[in-house]
Amino acid sequence: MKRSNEPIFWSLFGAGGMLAALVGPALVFITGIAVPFGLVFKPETMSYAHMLALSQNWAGKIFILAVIALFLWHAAHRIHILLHDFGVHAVTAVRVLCYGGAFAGTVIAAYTLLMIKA
Amino acid sequence: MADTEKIIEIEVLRYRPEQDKEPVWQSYKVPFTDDMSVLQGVQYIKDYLDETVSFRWSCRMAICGSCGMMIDDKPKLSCKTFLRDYYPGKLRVEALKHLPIERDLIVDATDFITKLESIKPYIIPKEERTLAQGEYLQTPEQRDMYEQFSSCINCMLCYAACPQYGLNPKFTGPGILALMHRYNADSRDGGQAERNELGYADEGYWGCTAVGYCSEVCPKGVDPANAINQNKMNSAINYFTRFVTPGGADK
Amino acid sequence: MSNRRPYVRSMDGWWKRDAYFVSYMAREVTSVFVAAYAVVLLFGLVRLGQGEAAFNGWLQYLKTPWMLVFHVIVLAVFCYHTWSWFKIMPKTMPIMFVGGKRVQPGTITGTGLAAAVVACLALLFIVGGVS
Amino acid sequence: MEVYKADVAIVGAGGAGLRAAIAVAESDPKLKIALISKVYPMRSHTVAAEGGAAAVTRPDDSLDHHFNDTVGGGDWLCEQDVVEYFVAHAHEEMVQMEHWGCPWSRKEDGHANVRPFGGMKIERTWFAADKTGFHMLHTLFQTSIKYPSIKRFDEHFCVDLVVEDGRVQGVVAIEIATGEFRLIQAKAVIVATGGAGRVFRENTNGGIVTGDGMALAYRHGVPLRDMEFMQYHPTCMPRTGLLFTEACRGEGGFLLNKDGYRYLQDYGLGPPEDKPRNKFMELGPRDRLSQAFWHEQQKGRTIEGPFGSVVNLDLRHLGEAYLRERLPQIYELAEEFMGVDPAHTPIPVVPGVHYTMGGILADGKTASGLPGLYSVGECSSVGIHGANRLGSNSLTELIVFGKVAGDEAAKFAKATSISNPGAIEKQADAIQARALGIVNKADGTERIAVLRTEMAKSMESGCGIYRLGTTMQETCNKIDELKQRYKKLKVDDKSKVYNTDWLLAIELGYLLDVAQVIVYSAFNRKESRGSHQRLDGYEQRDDVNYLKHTLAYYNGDGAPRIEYGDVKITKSKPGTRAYGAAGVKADEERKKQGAANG
Ligand SMILES: Cc1cc2nc3c(=O)[nH]c(=O)nc-3n(C[C@H](O)[C@H](O)[C@H](O)COP(=O)(O)OP(=O)(O)OC[C@H]3O[C@@H](n4cnc5c(N)ncnc54)[C@H](O)[C@@H]3O)c2cc1C
Ligand code: SF4
Ligand code: F3S
Ligand code: FES
Repeated sequence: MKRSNEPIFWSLFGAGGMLAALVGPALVFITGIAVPFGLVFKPETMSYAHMLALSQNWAGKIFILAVIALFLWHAAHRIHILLHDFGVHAVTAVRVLCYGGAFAGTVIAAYTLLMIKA
Repeated sequence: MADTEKIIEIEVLRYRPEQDKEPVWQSYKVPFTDDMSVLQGVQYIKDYLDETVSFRWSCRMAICGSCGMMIDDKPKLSCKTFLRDYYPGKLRVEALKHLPIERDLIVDATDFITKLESIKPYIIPKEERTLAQGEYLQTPEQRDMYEQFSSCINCMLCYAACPQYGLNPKFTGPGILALMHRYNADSRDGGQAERNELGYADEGYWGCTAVGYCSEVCPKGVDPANAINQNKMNSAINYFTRFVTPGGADK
Repeated sequence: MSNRRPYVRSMDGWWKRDAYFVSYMAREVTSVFVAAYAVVLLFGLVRLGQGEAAFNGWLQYLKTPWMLVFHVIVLAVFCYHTWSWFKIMPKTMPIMFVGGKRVQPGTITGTGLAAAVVACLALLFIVGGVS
Repeated sequence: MEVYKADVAIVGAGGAGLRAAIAVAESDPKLKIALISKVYPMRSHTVAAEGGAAAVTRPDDSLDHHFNDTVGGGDWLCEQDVVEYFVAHAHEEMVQMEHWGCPWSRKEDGHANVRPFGGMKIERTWFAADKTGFHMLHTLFQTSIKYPSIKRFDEHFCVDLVVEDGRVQGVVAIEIATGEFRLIQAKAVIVATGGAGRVFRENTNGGIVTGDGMALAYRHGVPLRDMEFMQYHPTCMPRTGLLFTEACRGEGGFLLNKDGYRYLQDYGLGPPEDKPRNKFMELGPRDRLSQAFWHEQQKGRTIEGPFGSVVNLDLRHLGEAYLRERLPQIYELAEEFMGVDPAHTPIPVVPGVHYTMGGILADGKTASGLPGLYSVGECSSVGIHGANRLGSNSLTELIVFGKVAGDEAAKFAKATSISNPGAIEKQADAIQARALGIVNKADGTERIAVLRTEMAKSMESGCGIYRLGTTMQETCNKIDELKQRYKKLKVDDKSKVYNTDWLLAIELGYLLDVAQVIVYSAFNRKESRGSHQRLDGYEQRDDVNYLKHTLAYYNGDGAPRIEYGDVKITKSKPGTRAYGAAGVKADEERKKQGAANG
C-alpha cells in the first residue's frame, strides 16, 4: 500500500492547531478587540512604530510568520477535510485550493517580512 | 410473570432484497417486562408476530458481537439495550449504518472480515520460543499496554459510528485499526514494520479525522480513536526520519 | 446466480444525523474562522510593509463595528477550538502510567487547558509589559 | 451444486474447530482444509466462557491431583486413560495459546497466573480476566488467518454429512447469504459444533448452541454417549439464564439463602470459612451446588420475588475495586441487566442449564465408529467429563483434543482418497431436496416457536436437577409427540437471502433429536450419579448395574435404542465422592488404602 503524504500536512495542521489552542484566544482579544477599542492596553501597543520594531527583529519575524502561516496551514487542512465531509470529492481541486492558498499566504508573509529591513 | 405487561411499539427497517426495492419501516406492538432487552423485543416479533423479520444474535450477554443495530439512530448492542428505556415512546431499529444492508437488520460484514484478515492479526514473534521453554514473560504492565485493544468483540458499532468509513469504505476503519495496534503494542510481537505499511497509508491511520464517535459507542471500552490517533505521531516521525534512521525506511 | 442485492444507504446530510456529528462539524468549521483571522493578520503585515499610512489604514479598519463583531465571534470560536483541541488530545497520546496508575483522559485534557490559560495570560502580560 | 474439494472438512469454528484446523494446517501445509461455521468464527459460543482453563502449573500441584479431581468430579464415569492423556497435555497447550498471543492474566514476575475453581484441589485455572473464552477464541481465530491452507466457509449452515461407501466423504452446507447449497467433499470430517443447551429453557448458552453436529452424527448411526448428564450451573441470572462465572466464588463470593445463611454447609460441603477453600463450600462441584439450591427451595428457604425463587450470590465483602479488576464483566452484567451493584447488593441467582457432558461417541483420539468422522469439543464425548464436568476442564479440552482431532484427521485424509464422486454428488442433491422440503412444504400448520417452547418446558420439568420416572415418562411422550408435530411445521419465510426462519426450522429438528436422546437416556439410568439425580427409589449410585456409559442409537421415527458400554478404569477405583471436610477424610482413606495395596 502506498505511504500517505498526510504527515506533511498533518504536522503543519497540528502545529497550527496547538499554537491556536494555546495562544489563539489571547491573540484575538489583543489584536481584534482590546487594542483597537482601547481596552486594557495602552493605545500605542500596536502602533506602526511598535509593529515595525517587532517585525524588524528575528524573533518577532518568526513569531509573526508562525502565527500567520501555521494558522493558515491548520485551517487549510481542516477546510480540506470539511469539504470532503460535505461530500465534495474533487480531491485534487480541493487540495490545490486549500493547500495552495496556505502556501500563497506563507510566501506573501515571508516575502513581506524579508523585505522589512532593520 | 410477576410485573404487569406493558406494550411498546417497535418500528423495524425492513429490507427483503427479493421483494423490496428499498428499505421500508414496519411497526409492531410488543408486550414487554422491565428486564427485557431490545433483542428480546425483536425476538418476540420473530417468534409470534412475523417470522420473516431477520437479525443476527447469539450470546445475549454482549460478548459475541452479533447483535449490533441502530436503535433510535444510535449504534448499540441490542442485547444490552433495554426496552424500558424507550417506554412509553416507541423505538426504531435499523441495520447498522455505513454498511450495506443484506436483509432487514443484517448487514453485509464481508468488508470488515476482509480487512481483519489483511492486517496480520497474529503474533509475529520478536524472538522465537519453543513450547519447552515455556511462556513468554510479560509483566502486568506490559499486558496493560494492549489489553484494552484486545477486548474488541468485532461488533462493528464503531463502523456504524464513523462517518469517514461511511464516506469512504476503503478506510480500514476503527475496530480493525485498533486490532492492528493491539498486536503492535504487544511486547511479544515484532511485526510492527510489516503492519505499518497499511497503517501509514491513506487507508490506514490517515483515513481517520479524529471524529472520536467510534470510541463513544464502543461497548467494550476499546477506544479505537486512541489506537489510531496515537499512531499518527509515529507515522509522521517515521515519514520524516525514514531516510536518516537505520531501518527507518521500512516500506 | 445470486439473489443478494445489498442496499447501500446514502450519506447525504449525515452531519445532521447525530448531535455528536454536529459538534464534530462545529469543531471543523472553526478552521474557517482561523483562516479568516490569519488573513486579517496577513493583510496587516502587508500593510505594515507598505509604510505607516497604509498600516494606519488597516488599524482604522479594525475599529469598524463590523470588525468588532467579527473579532468577538472569532474569539468565541478560538475558545471553542482550544476546548475541543484538548478534548481530543487524550486520543492522540499513547497509554501512559505515572506511579503505576494509568493517566486518565480527563487529566490530559485538564493539563492542556491549564497550559492554554497560562500561555494566554503570559502573552497578555508580555504585551502589556512591553507597551 | 457448487463443489469444493477439501482434504479435511471441519464443521464448527469455535475453540475446538479452530484448534483442529490449525493442527491440520501445521501437520501438513499441503492439506486443504474447509472450515465451516454457521456464524463468523468469533461469534461461536466459546466466546462466552468466562472463568478459565485448567492445567497443572504450580510446583505443589501434580498431574495425579488433576486426574483425581476430574475423575472423582465425574463420579467415576470418565475414561481414565483419556483423562490421563488430557491432564498430561494441558499445560503445553496453554503455553501454545500464550505463544499465539492469548492475553493470559499475569503475575508480577511475568508468568501466567492461576486461580482456584470449583472441584479443583489446587489452583490451576489459567484465566484472562473474566473473558477467558473470548480471548482464547479470538486468539485462535486470528492465528488461524496465518495459514493459507485453511479456507473458511463463514455463515455456512451444515445440513448433513455425506456418507458413501461406509465412510464420511463430505458435508453439505447452505450459504446463508444466498440460500445456495454447497457440497464440501472431504476425506475426513471433524464435527466441532458445540453443545445442546438450547434444548432447555433457562440456560447459559447462546442461540446457536442447538446440538446440530450431535444430531447429524446420530442420524448416521453414531451413538450419542451419556447424554442424560446435563450440567446445571448454580449461579445464573433468573429468567435469561445468563451466567455469573464460577470465578465469582473462586474469588471469594458466598451463596446465601433468605436468612443470609451460607446454606451449603448443610449439604456436606462445610465447614464454612471466610476465605475460599478449594473443594469446600462455594468451591464444591456444580452438581452439588445446584442440588443444594433445589433442597433449599423445597424447605422454603429461597428468596421469592419478581424473578421466582432465587438465592443470593454475595460479593459485597470483596469491595468495588477488587471486583472491577477481577470480575469486570460480571460487574457490568449485574449492573446493566439487573440494576444490581454487586459491591453493595447481593446478586439474585438460580441454577441454569450450562453444559452437555455427553456427546458423539469418540475414542481417546476423537475418532468415531464411522470411518473418517471425528468429533471434538462440547459436541463430542471423548470421555473426560463423566457424569459431571469440572469448571475450566472444557476450554482445556477444546485445545488438547482439538489438536488431537486435527492430527488424526490429517493422518486419515492422507491415507485415503475420495471414492465415487458421482454418488457423492447425487447424495448431495438428495440432501438439498430434503432441506428445501422443509421450507417449501405447503400444508404446514405448526409454529416453530411454539414447538421449541413446549420442548424446552417439558425438558426442564422432566430432566431438571432432580428427576422422577413419572415426569421423565411424560417428557418422553411429549418429545415423541413434538417430533410428530414437527413434520407439520410451517415456515413463513420463503426467501433465499438470509432466511433465518428456515435455519431455525432445521435447528429445531436437531434439538428435538437431541432432546429425545437426553430424556430416554435419563429415563433408563436407574441410579443417581453426578448431574443425574433421581428421587424415585434410585437415590444412590449403583456401580453394580450402572458403572456404564449410556449409548443412544438412532432408530428412525421411533425412540432411540439405548445400550450400555464399559467404562475404562485405570488407576482410580470408584470411591465416595465427597467434598468439604468429608472430602478430606475420604482422600486420606484412599491414600491409606493405596499404601496398603502397595
Ligand atoms: C457462559 C459459559 C461459560 C463457560 N465458561 C467456561 C469456563 O470458564 N471454563 C471452561 O472450561 N468452560 C466453560 N464453558 C464451556 C465451554 O465454553 C464450552 O464447552 C466450549 O466453549 C465449547 O466449544 P466448542 O468449540 O465445542 O463449541 P462452540 O464454541 O459452541 O462452537 C460451535 C461451532 O460450531 C458451529 N456450528 C454449529 N452448528 C453448525 C452447523 N449446523 N453448521 C455449521 N456450523 C455449525 C458454530 O457456528 C460454532 O462455530 C462455558 C460455557 C458457557 C456457555
Ligand atoms: S472497537 Fe468496539 S465498537 Fe468497534 S468493533 Fe470493536 S468492540 Fe465493536
Ligand atoms: S469515528 Fe472515525 S474518523 Fe477516526 S476517531 Fe473514530 S475512526
Ligand atoms: S447477542 Fe451476542 S453481543 Fe448481543
